[in-house]
Amino acid sequence: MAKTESTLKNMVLTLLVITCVAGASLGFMYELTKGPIAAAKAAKQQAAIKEVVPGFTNNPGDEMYELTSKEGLALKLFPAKKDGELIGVAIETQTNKGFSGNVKVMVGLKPDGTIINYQVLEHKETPGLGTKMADWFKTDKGNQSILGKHPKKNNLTVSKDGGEVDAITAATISSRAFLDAIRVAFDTYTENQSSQPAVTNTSTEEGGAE
Amino acid sequence: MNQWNNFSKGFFKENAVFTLLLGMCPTLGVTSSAIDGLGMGLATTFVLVMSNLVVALIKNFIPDKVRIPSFIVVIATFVTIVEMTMQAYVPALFDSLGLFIPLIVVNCLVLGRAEAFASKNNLGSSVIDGLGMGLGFSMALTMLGSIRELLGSGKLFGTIIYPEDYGMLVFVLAPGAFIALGYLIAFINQVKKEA
Amino acid sequence: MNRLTVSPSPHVHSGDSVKKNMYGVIIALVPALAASLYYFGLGAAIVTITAVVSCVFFEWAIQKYLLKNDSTIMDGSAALTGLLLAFNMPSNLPIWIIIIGSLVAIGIGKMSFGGLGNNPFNPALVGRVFLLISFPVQMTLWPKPIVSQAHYLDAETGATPLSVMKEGLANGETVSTMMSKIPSYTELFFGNSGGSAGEIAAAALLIGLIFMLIRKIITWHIPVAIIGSIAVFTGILHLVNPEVYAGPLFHLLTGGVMLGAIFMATDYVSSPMANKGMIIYGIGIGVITVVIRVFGAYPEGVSFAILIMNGFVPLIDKYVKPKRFGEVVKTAKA
Amino acid sequence: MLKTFSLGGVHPAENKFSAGQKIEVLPVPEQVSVPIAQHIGAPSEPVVAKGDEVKVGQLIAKSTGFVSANIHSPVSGKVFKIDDIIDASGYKRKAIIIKTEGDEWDESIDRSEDLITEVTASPEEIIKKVGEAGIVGLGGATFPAHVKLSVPPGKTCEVLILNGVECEPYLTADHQLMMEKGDEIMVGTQILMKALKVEKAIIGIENNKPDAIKHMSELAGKYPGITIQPLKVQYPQGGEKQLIDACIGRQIPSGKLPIEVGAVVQNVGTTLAVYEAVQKNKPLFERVVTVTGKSVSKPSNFLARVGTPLNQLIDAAGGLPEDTGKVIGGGPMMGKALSSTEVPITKGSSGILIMPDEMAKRGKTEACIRCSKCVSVCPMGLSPYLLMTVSDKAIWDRAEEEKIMDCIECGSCSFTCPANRPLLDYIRLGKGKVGQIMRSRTK
Amino acid sequence: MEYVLIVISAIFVNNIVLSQFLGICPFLGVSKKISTGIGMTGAVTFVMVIATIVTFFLQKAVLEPFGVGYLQTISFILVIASLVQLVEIILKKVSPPLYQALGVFLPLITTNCAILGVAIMTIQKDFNIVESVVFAIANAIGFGLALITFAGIREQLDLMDIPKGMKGTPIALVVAGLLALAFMGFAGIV
Amino acid sequence: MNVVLITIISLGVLGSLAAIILYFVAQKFKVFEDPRIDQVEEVLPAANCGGCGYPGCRAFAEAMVKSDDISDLNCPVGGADTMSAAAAILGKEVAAADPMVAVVRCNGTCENRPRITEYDGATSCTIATSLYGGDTGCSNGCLGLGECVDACAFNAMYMDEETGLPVIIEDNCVSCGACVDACPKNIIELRKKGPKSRRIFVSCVNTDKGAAAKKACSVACIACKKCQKICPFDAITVENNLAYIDYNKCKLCRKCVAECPTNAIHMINFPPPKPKVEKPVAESAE
Repeated sequence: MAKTESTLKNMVLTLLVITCVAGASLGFMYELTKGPIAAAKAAKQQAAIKEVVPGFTNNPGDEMYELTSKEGLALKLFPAKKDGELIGVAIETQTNKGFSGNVKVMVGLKPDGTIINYQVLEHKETPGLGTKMADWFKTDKGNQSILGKHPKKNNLTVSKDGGEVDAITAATISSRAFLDAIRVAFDTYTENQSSQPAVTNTSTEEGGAE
Repeated sequence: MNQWNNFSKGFFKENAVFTLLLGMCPTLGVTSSAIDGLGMGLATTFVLVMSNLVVALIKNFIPDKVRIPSFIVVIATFVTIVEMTMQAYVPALFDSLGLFIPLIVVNCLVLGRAEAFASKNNLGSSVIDGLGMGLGFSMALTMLGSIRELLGSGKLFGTIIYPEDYGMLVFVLAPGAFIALGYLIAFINQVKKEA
Repeated sequence: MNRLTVSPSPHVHSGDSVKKNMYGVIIALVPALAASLYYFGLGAAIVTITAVVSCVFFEWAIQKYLLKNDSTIMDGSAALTGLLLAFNMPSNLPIWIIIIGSLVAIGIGKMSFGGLGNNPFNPALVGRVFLLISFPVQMTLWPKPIVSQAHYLDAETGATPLSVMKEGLANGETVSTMMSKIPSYTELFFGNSGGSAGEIAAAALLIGLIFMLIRKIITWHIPVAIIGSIAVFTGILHLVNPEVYAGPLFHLLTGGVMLGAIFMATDYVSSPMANKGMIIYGIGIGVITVVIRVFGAYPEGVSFAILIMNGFVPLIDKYVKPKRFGEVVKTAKA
Repeated sequence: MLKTFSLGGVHPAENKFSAGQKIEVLPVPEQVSVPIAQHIGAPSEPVVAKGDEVKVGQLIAKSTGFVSANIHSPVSGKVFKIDDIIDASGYKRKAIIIKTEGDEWDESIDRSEDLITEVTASPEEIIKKVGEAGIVGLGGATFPAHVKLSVPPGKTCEVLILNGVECEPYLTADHQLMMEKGDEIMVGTQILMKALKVEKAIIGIENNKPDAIKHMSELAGKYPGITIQPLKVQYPQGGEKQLIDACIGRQIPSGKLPIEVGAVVQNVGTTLAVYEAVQKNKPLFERVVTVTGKSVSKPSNFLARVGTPLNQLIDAAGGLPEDTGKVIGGGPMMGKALSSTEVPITKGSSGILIMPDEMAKRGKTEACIRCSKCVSVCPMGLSPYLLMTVSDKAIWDRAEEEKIMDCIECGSCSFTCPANRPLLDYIRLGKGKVGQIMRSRTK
Repeated sequence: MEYVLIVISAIFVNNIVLSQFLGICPFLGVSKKISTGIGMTGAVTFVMVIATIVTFFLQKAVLEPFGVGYLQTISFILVIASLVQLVEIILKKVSPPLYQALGVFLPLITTNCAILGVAIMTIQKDFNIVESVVFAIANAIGFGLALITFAGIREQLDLMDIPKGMKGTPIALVVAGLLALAFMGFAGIV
Repeated sequence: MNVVLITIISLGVLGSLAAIILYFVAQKFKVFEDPRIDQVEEVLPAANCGGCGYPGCRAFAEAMVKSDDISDLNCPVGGADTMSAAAAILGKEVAAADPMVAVVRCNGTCENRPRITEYDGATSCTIATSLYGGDTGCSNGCLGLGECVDACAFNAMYMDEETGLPVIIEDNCVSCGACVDACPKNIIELRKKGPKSRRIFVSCVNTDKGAAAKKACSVACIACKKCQKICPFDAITVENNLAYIDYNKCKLCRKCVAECPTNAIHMINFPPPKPKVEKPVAESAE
């Protein structure tokens, strides 16, 4: 079969047809996957919240509100409630003091600020070193764990800096960054506690809960 | 027999990674674990088969001057489809492959097969060729991923083989990717020569 | 009468040999070895012996079973690699890590390229950096000198002056307050501080340098360029802000600067050929070392700096030629 | 600090066994074979035929071009034949073979020992005489001397440099010549200065010959314009380029001749020959040859006729030792290994070095360890390791780029190489090829 | 200062080849000689900068306003492919010697994932136009640095006797690995 | 379906735009390159050996396309098949060139030619040649350092350890001439392969006079001219103390082989020796 000549008409027409077909199929695919993608994203977020503040019955994603930290970082807060009562808040916090860039952590705080649990969402730390933060500060060994501690009552800095948390071996910078992210979350949360309820339509119970 | 040849050459004789040295970016970039390698391989296989199919179908209507753009549009379409599908149904894999999913579109393997094979052969052969090349590619990526995962973190497909503390981290990182692939190719060459 | 031998000129030879040079470097390393044995005792002995033996073994095994060519282990280069590798490791490193390091140094760093003379990177450093990245925990725990003489894996560990300084600065402390927390310059000069087995005693390394210069095993260009550029660069930074940047003497006496400048960077195979090139290479190493130390994440930068500049050696060799005869006069006459 | 050249250089063991041995006149051989190509340039054309009677000093082969040299009979007798002989390198060479009958010298030659200090000949006459006498560079290069004396138009010679360096180990011919024929060399220098129209002459002598420096310095007082320049012992100081650099600190640009920097270099032996040719009308047919070696029983300096078989010289020095492994024509650094001792000496034979077996073989070649010692000893500032590699891999354009043609083949690189690599062997190969390529380009 | 950080990060710390694994094909393919390496670097720089600018405006002016962000891949690559072909055709006519030097690499550039990768990364990192251009140039330099250094080493290795099994790609990859290893020393600078 | 529509429109516009620009630019900057060069290159063997006299197969293809008369051009590796295929593309005729093969014209084995000196330099014939005549009395003969073998890109040569001479593996030889160029002694010659690969040639290049030649090597050509006299086809000439057989005239009658007093004339691939031929010569290639 003879090949189509490279005339202007042919060229434009071919590319046009191909792109249109491509566009149509892509648009179709997009419509098709839009839902699942959003669902997948939401599920991921939900799972993270569930891990750091277990036991809520509401949908924290719906009640999400944003705060800006002193450092100018945007934080997302997800209030977790059990039967309408605030049992904690999951805070998506971050720091740029990591070994190689941003560290994003989801941390769950009790309304009084005690750390319930955390989950590392995103980081670029060195595999095998900084990456250990995912479990390190949960492990009950030496002074590693930060769970159940209160950033006000406990000095949550690495022992090298005079604090009471053991840094990840050979990854002090990552450890510092991690603890910094927790601190940011805590500070921002406590500072804004009085003003925040107005943002959402939740009741004033929260303030009383403290 | 001929079709079988078309299919099997992708595994050994004309393996994309070991022999043709095509698609090296994902080969190195996403093989820090076996599962990532496999996922990438299969995604590429899908794009390869589909684009080979379409290119074989439309090759005669394409004027020479817009051949490459046309092929690329075809490929990019399938890549985007894969991208969206993965995002929807295997978000974890999507996250770990990251940038390399859209980059399938510039995988020399895909365009190379479209150019070198599909645009010259009939539909059946093109699909089989795509399948063979794609699975060969997947095999190579999985092999490399397994090696890196095993040496680097003591795991294989996520299963712990030996404690992570004994793993050589370097293999999970960029330098290890190059080095592991280098020796793997040397090894394959050796095997090939003796075979 | 014998059959006459016919060969092209010259018909005499200096008597210099690869062996002589390699063993010369090994002899030059003896003072540093003695220092490491003194400060780290048992650990240093175990690490050194393991590294040397395994390097020699791997070279022999690879040549015999993989490359199938004549063994060159007697030329001393493998032993030298082992020794240098040992000098670049903490003396409480587990044996299995040392063996991996030796395999990497000899297998990847040297024999993959065909053996002595072909490797673009310093094999001992390849081994060292490979380990540093693979086993960062073990590779950055330094035994305290003297007190750990009789210990190996159970040695008491401490930080190197460089990491103490880096931690302190990162914490917002100033150089002057940090200086009191690290050993004095005299102690540093004689090696009484934490660090890799062979890098601590600047005095011992300098004796080695003098020996190699006298025996004409190396020329002064590379060590002087490295030490000089580090001194100048850190000196400038120190002048700019003495509270943030430590002084030149501190940088020269700590970490692997002396070991690197004298023994690692001067490795024949992976350094430039022309004197001018050597100086450029040395300055490159100096500058990169300081950049890594001051701005980077690693407290120590010499190994990386040398490896990076190793990569540039072919370019340096290609574009920086020795001064050619007759080039100067042309301009003078014209 | 003593002067020396500025780049590279080595210092091999000197081994001057024959130093201080008086020059011994070798008996006239029974038969001589005089090759017709004993110099750089076009071979000469025989002007005698088989059966002709010749006298000592009689012209037997004529120069065939500007860069070529006359050849004179070293003996008196009958031309036996003109035929191919096997030369020192095993190749066939045409030679004039003369059977000796008596020792009858050409009448025009002044055979007296008297020193004639007054130079009467004009510059043109001197150059003509030198050319007629068939004088070539006796240091070993055998470049026709009259060519060097003819300064090309547009160039001026500022200084004459005499090479009394004898930087090759073992050899002592020039040293002995300076000790015994100092005055003649001084007059010869005056002649050369006149021919070149220069006021200044420097005689460079290496510091390992303190007696020669002293002797020549004393003599130089008597002659205007001549200074003695003691030099640090360093090989290859005898190389023309290196010597000029050492003496006057000027470097000849790549591919240029010494006259470019206003200098002309002559060997002291050549200077003596010039003296004899101009003042005594004696053409070049004999020369001083050192016969030496570690196991040679009587290392000596001989005055021998060109064409004398090597065997005869070796016998005179005590015979070929039992353990001989190599016979070298010239010094150990640049000399040629000979495949046979049944060859004649020529104008260029500065010495015969006999090496015992254990020194004859080279060491085992190992891999290049890039120690850069070859680079640091190269007196031309080249990179021998690279030149060898590119020659071996036949990358000729790269070899040319790396200035392979600048190599003076001094052998310092091979001498130094700890891995015993045959650097110079390959560089020579490369020079040959690159030279060919360059010539074909200009065509 | 921000620009300096972008530049240092792209060249040394997150070198596009040695740590991002982009542009590996040309990195391995055209690194046998320094001169071709330089040619390739030139071509990549040229195309990368233009492509980044064009795709930047495409993203901001078309894709985002119309809410069709998922068309990023397909539209970017279409632009890049056409652009490369354009450059090739123009170069062939305008400067044959340059075409001789760069021409062979141009078709390769279409499939150089560094170009598309940088274009996408620019969008992901939310750079403005100036930052994008700086980023593109820095990445091209990073690519060139890695490529030319690598070519230098390979040229030298060519003169040496590499063991048979390791010759060619394997040894090249090992060298690349060791280079990457060395470049890890820059970690943490930015 | 709004999204789908936008998608289609934006992609369509983009595609058309690309096509239009490409078209006009392509029109404006048109460059013609003879497509036949690629076609010819494709049929060439891609050995890039230089045997044709051009640097690489592409250069040869260019030369073929450009020159009007291709009778002087020959690809020795591909042979007649390749040339006719290439000629067919160009619509030209090609004269079939006789297939050639390399032969080693020296039989100076260790036995035939005693060594008188020892060579101890770089393993390179060219270097040894420039140094001296060789380690035997024959300054024309093979040095045995194997430069020809190194030059052969087709694995068609090896050094015989016993004889110290190179041997040509006929089946692999493509007559590219690389070995001929490599040999500094000019010992290797390309000769007509001959019917059934049968050839006769003088396996000596020594130009010394008879006595000297004989002294250096027992199988040297001594220029006795017996072969010249006996040859019925005037194929043999003796010049410069050396006999040479013109392969275009030789009819393979083998008379000279029997006549040669030093067995310097070799024949190859003939059936087992008839009683007349007393000693089959040591030249291998069996």
